[in-house]
Amino acid sequence: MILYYLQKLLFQLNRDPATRKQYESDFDGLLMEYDLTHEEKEALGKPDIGLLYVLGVNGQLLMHYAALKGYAWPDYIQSMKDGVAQHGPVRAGIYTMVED
Amino acid sequence: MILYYLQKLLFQLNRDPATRKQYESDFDGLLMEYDLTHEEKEALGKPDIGLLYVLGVNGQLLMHYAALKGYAWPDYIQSMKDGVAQHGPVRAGIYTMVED
Amino acid sequence: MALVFAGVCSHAPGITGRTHLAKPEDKDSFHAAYDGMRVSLEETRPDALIVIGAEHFANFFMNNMPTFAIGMGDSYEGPIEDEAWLGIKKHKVPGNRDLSTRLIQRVMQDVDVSYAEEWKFDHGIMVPLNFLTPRYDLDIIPININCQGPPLSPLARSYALGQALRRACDETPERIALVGTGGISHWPATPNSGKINEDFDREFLGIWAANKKSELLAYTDEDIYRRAGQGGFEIRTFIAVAGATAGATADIRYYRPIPPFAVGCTIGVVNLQQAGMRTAA
Amino acid sequence: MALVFAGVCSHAPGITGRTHLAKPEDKDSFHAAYDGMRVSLEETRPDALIVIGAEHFANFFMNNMPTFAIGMGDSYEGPIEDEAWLGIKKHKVPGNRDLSTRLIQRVMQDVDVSYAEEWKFDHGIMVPLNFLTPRYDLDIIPININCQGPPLSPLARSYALGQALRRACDETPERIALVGTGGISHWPATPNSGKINEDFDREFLGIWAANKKSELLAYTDEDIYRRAGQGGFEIRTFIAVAGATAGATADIRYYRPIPPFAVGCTIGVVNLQQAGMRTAA
Ligand SMILES: [Fe+3]
Ligand SMILES: [Fe+3]
Repeated sequence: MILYYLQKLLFQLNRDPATRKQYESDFDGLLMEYDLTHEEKEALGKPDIGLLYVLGVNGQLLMHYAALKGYAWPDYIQSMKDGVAQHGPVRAGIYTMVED
Repeated sequence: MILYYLQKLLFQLNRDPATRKQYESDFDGLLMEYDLTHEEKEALGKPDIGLLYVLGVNGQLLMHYAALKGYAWPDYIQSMKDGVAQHGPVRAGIYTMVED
Repeated sequence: MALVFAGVCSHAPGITGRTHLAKPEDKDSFHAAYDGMRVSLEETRPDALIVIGAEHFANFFMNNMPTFAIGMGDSYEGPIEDEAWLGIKKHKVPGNRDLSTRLIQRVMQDVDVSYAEEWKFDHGIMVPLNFLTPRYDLDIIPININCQGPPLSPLARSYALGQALRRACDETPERIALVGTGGISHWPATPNSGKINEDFDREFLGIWAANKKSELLAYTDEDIYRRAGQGGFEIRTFIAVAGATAGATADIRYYRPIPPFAVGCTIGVVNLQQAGMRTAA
Repeated sequence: MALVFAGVCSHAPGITGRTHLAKPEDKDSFHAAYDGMRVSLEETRPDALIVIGAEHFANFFMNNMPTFAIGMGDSYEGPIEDEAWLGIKKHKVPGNRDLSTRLIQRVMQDVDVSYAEEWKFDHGIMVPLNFLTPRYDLDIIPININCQGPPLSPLARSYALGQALRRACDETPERIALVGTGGISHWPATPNSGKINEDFDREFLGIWAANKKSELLAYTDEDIYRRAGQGGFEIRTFIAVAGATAGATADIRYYRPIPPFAVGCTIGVVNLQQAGMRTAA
């Protein structure tokens, strides 16, 4: 299912201690519980914050994942810019509400 | 908090495999995660299905807990009747919407 | 297109899960009525089926209890209950995200709904689907009305939900079928389980079939609880169908109290070809 | 009693968490304006404070996304974020289940809300509380408008929510204060983070302060997104306050774009003593 489960995993990771624990101890098992594409799984694993942004993840979810992975704020912002430069414009989600 | 967390525990138990697992392996730890009264904890532990009914648990949640604890349907129904006989009328929740 | 079919039907786990407890004639006649509803529904060649139900703490809880929720998923799953207990195998149920989204956006102009991109159906939706789309080959759009955790949705807003759905259906190119499903009087999972108040049921069904809005909305929750039990709160699903079909009467094709099914078993179909209604052909 | 106080204010994690990044004069003047709002609020001796916010995936997600949600808990918790990052310590925030329930039941006659018996506040509510009830000694009733996951609430329904809240407040014996909190133009957590469109903000605040309903509701999400970013969707919280105070104008007591706070920092207070409004005394 496009984007929904990717965002759901990040939502759960942000708020649910059990998900956080499983993320640390059994990342692959956690991914199995969500209906994710290969590209989504790779973007989470690397992590490729820029690609996650391009895939449509809302920044209000993504910023917390970047912080978890040790990104300082300016690096988080730069990652999204790099992501768009590398992968093209955002593909889904709230940032595509207006077609340019 | 009256009734809410008791029902929430049963709701989670009915639908969340992780909660079910913790229920089996670490019942006391699970209870700690919910804001329950001593009476609620006792009623869950025994279990006292009739008291849970009197405390106000909705039957749509309670029937599944009774089944989990091995109650056949007629025993579940009888437990609620016994609970009212022993503990008095239902104290909270949807079954107290009308004052008799 | 428009709304091409509308009706109401009962759900209860016993209808599929405890068939052996009912008198064979009761069970057979009710199942046949359900099958007749399926035939009528299929004759209208719907592109999707909206099911207005009242779930039983399968998805929604008091941490975020929607007055009204509409599914917006590509697909759904069900039943959440044990397959053997319910007598219905687990299925992936087709949804239609695009159609759902358009309907939700239109409904939201008038009625405030929660949307749900995933949803695990309980018997409240699976029992009707078991009879109405037995091959699970029709796109389903689930709708929930809070009939479980007070404060419940006001009856007038449930009617308004139906009206908003009607406007939304009238503006979509698709042919939409609509089914409301709830018990009428019943006391599920309580010491009174199995009790049925046939007087209440026949009175309510008469008013519903005549689509008498003011009489439908005159019920109070106190009335309902005293006469029809907390299961009676599910009349909201019937009232929403009345809202979607204002101006049309309905036929009660089947009504029979069947205590082993713990509900007065009902099948009703709205005469959509009546004045102001589009034809189903 | 009635509504005794109404206003709007900004939230953003930087306002409390990154104070050192702003020019001291910017930070001090804005914090002083927030404190002035607290003084005005306290002068009206409220029994409870309704905060209409727009949370950021702390409690609500697309599995059950409410258009509108109202808290119905005895108490709440917050902030959900790291204390040091946000600059606000964790607190148990007092609620009022009884008052919430009565308000919800009244609002539900007109507007369909989800209710929530628990709620973990994020910065969207905690930043205003940090300034307005610094001792956490006033009962809070949180309300959320979906400004995050499309389909978002229509602006007209957000206005209607405010109107319904007003009717509910007018019928309760308690003295109620109401605060809406949202950014106006801002692009939080995106590559444009820190951008502020002062033209949009001043135009919008002018319309809001004059309570020009038709102009408020004339914005489209496309307009908003292009000119004010996805953070601009939070104008719904301001619009709800306008709905609750129809007929009254407001004073914009403070507006200044402060890029390190990533939002045009705003404090506005409605002149509730105007025609048709009850006095706050
Ligand atoms: Fe039901
Ligand atoms: Fe915000």
